[in-house]
Amino acid sequence: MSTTTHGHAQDHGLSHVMSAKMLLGVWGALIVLTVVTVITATQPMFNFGAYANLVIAMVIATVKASLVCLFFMHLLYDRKFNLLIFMGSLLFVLLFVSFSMMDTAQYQPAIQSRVEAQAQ
Amino acid sequence: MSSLDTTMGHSAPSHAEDNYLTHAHGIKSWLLTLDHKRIGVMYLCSTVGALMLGGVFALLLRTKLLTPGPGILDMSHDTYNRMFTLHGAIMVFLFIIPAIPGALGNFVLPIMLGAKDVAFPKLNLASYYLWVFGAVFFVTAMVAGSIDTGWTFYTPYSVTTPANGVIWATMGVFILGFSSIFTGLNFIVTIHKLRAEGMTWFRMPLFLWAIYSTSVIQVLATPVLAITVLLLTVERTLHVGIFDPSLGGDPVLFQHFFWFYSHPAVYIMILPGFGIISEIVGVHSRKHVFGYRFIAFSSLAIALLGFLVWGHHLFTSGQSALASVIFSAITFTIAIPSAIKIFNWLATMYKSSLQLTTPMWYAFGFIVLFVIGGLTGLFLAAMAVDIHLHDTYFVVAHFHYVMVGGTLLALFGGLYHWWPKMFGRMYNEMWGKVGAVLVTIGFNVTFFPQFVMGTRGMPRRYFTYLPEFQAFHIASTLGAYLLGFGIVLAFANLAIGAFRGRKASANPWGGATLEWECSSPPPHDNFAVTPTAHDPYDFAHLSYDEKTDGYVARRS
Amino acid sequence: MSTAAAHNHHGEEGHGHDPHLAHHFDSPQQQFDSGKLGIWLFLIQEVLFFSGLFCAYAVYRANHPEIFEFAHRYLDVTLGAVNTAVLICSSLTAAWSVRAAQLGQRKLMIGCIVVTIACAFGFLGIKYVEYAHKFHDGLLWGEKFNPKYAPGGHGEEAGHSPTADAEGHSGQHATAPGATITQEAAGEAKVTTPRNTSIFFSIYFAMTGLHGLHVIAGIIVYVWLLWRALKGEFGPKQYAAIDFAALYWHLVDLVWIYLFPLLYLIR
Amino acid sequence: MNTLAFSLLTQAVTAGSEATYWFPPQASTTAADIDWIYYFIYWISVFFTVLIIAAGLWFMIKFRSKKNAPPAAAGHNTALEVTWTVVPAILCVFIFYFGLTGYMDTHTPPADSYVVNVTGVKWAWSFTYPDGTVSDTLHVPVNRPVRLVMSSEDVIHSLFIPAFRTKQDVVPGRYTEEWFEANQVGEFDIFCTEYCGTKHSEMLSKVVVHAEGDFTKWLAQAGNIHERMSPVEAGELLVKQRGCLQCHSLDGSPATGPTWKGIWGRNEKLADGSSLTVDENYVRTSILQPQAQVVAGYGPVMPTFQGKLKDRDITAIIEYFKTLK
Repeated sequence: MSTTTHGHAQDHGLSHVMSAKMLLGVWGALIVLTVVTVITATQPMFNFGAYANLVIAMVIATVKASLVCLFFMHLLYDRKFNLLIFMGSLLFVLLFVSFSMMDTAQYQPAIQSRVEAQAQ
Repeated sequence: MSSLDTTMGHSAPSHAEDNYLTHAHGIKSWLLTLDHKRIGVMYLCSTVGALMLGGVFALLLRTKLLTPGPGILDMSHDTYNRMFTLHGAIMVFLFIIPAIPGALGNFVLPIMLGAKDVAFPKLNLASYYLWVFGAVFFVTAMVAGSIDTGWTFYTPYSVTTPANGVIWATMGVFILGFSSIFTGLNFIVTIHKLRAEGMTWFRMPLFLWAIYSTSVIQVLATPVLAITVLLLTVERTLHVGIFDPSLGGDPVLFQHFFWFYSHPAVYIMILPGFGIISEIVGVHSRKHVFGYRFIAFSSLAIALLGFLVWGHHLFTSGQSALASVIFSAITFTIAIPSAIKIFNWLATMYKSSLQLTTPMWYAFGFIVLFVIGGLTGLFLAAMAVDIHLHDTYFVVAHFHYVMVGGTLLALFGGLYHWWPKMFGRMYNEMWGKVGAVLVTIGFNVTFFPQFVMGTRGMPRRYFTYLPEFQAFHIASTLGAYLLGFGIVLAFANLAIGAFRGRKASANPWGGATLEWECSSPPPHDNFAVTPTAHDPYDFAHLSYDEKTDGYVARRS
Repeated sequence: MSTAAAHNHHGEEGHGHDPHLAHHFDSPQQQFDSGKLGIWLFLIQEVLFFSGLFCAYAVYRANHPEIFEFAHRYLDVTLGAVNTAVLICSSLTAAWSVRAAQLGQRKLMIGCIVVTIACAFGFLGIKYVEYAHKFHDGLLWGEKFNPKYAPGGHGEEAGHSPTADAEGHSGQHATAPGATITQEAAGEAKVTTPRNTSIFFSIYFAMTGLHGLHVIAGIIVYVWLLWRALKGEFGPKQYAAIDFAALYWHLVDLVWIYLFPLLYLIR
Repeated sequence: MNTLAFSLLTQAVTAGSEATYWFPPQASTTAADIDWIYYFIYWISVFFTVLIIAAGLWFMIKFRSKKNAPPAAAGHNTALEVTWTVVPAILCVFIFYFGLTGYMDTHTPPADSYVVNVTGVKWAWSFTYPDGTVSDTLHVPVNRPVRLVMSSEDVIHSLFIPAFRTKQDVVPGRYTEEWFEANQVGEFDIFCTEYCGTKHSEMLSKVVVHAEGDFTKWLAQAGNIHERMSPVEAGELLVKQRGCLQCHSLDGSPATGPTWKGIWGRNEKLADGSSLTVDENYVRTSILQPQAQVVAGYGPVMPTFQGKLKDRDITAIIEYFKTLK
């Protein structure tokens, strides 16, 4: 059985019912975070350099994504196995992206010198 | 409910009449069926058809290779290049990947679990039709300008080749990818949610562990292939420049994309084979499989480690030395679970009550081929040696030993093992063994000379070759004829058995997994009452009954 | 994990005639949980599917940050942000349609579905405006990249084509890959376009295009759900389709949550 | 690498450098090491293959039973399972280590390597030596490290010299490298091993290993094209080798630079408004100081060939121009 906290749903429901307050709260948070990410990316006073700003943008996006996953997608209330496999899939994405980035970064000089040679 | 256990071995005669084959009649009842068994049979017919098509290409290629130059078939360079591409692509995408999960997986998996069907029967049928649809795209590619890229579609060649079938083929691969994904998804859900009473994870037959591991790869890796071929299609039509160096793209990145799928895909091809061999060795040795948990976990380990080693296909590609070293190191870790499986099978056979049946012969053939295929993998994983062997016939021989040897012999083993269950009739045992011997010997004669050629430096995908390699090519071609003959013989024996063979009992081998508890062939709904699962390899309660030539359960 | 056994007994008698229960399931709960796991596996497949594009993005951005830093300024942050908000709103209504279905609030459920579809169309409309501008201004992939103005400029001021000036004619990318192309937009200081800037637009169109296709697929799914909802097929015991469609729709939203900062908000 | 330890097993092949049953000749300094690793794995494989197949056959014969035989008792032996997990693991560590060191040897060219530039194009190889000489077979001195710096003009190729046990893909849009030190004079095969289309199997060449001193002689002779051919032929070869045709067409089609069709004696309008007739003086200036007199409508993008083309080369090119009607 799914971990149902909603007494009413326990009787005949198949899964957890999200409360209206929660839905609106998450929606509000998502909108606010969208505004925040735009401001940090465009306002001069938040310019901390390319790298820092990328991290900030990604952290905000990840917070937003987590809100969507945990509440809109019910992962917090759903069977934990679904959460597990979803997180697991992100590991594989990480593996794919990081290995590809690691390797391509290594051989960039070989591309760069060819480009320079051709430009001459 | 426990009182029902004992009678399941030979269910009531009234039920025996109604089986999945006679449940409904007419071509429509097959084409629109949601019964996993019928879908399995349709997969079997279709994938074997693909095997025959790919096999004809293989024989034509080998015939051409009897001599350097155009040869006795007067084949042109381009025809040869297109033919080896189609041979590879058809074999990989239409046969090896879908065959065992699609045919045997579909037929056996729900029954083994004690379920009435897979979790999503409609999706299952849709997967099958996606396969058909993908096959149609492949045929279209053959007619509409063909493809000459090799099954690997490396850029920028695949973007620039004038052969116009490339887009058809890549879209075919895309569609087949989703067929594969949905099959895997279906099996995972079925295994998680539809297990019968008593079917704990460690009472699951090893075939199911293998199919489960395969499905994990199908769901996680195949989407990356889908996006890769999609990007390739876009590259070819719109010239976006992600993989095309003339537009600033990176062709080595394509290889990363491709092999992120295609290396795990090697385990999509071999893991179901492992599962079948585990079943055969256990049942036909009439002895509990040695090291059940080791085998079960080694399947999962192979599936997961399989994702970490794709870069060993790129040792000479211009991949950085750092990446090569890491990938090489991880590659060796896969050798260990593979070795565990082999030793466990041998240990199961040791001091067993071994039945020298046709499936057992195939299992032994599989072990021979897989030992050679697996050990030659060590040469290719060792970086210094791979530099010399890469893209030579050594690689061709290695992957045929693993993929074709592994899939084909396992498929035959599985078919000969479950054929009485699938069609309720036995085949000719003597011809079955002859087929097994011919296939095993023919295979070795075909591919072993290629190890020598490869080490001597004969590159792969060569239309013509230096005269010093001719003797090996002739040997290889003769072996291919023998192999082809053996395959046809093995299938013919099965087909004749299905129509003319004597009636099979519910449990002709004395298997303890649930599929042997329903009648042969199984009824439409598999089980009138959901059975209870016990240890899948505990044969103590099964004794031979001469009247039915089968085994009967006496459990109390 | 094994729920099959636990539900065996009430599977046989209690729900024997439930028209929504497929013959191979023992209980509605087992059927629902199977569907749920199935849709999650499908979403995982989608994650890996998109990962290819994120990988391409990461590789090119890591190795050529100058292209991304330069070219993202061609994108309109306001439109991107509005679209983000539109998708978030549609996610809210999608989630609410599930709640309404669970509680048997039929009209509210239909309303939520309608709003979700409307938001999806709104998203595509805004995307169309963006695409139209890019096509008009030559901000395209590969060889078709031929910008009519420097980033931050306006499409209306489109003058001569700077790339054509520097390279003689288009299609010279390979043979004359001069490190930079100098361009001069009307009334602006000289701007240099990094080499292979077109890669940014290749990735931009690939990512947003594939995402757009998923939005279209979502619309199709929701129109089908609307049709079924109007026929009265959904209720507190029968809402799996609504739930699963919403999960898919949230994933489409998730992808965009990352696409927006990665494409529009680069510093 | 310690070849002594396994010298018994590999003596037959490491002693000589002739072709063996398995291998082509060992003609480079790293070949013996690589063959040694190969044989190391080979004998491990032979051992396990024989062991497993023999055991399997023996069990199949020895434990064959009748159908009504009682099922055998289950066996379990943790020590055994641990053994066949650990032993392969240890062997794998060794193989990985040898593979790694061998790879590092073949991927670390000595600093004083002789550099040859390689270009792969469908379906031919061309080799450019430091002095600008170009050949379609690779010529190298014996006992001297040679580093190949390679790139492709079209699709991916791969340069494979079996006798040297070396191979590397040749990728368009970037450089890749491989190196070797030939230790045996002779001619050896070069194959293309990355599938590249119609005539992939005919993209063959040879590497010619010259004895000490012979290489310099060959280079001087090959480099001195003016003694081997007429000025017109030499000029034609030079403009091909030096990439002039990337920017100048011969058939009048537009390109980065003016076409050479009918160039000799043509009237050109220059960027500064003046005009002149193409003669020996103008050609010479354009090659050595390209920016001095740029033809109207073209950018000042041509690189100088000062120091790259000799006087006699330019004369040959001029003779060649005279034939371009």
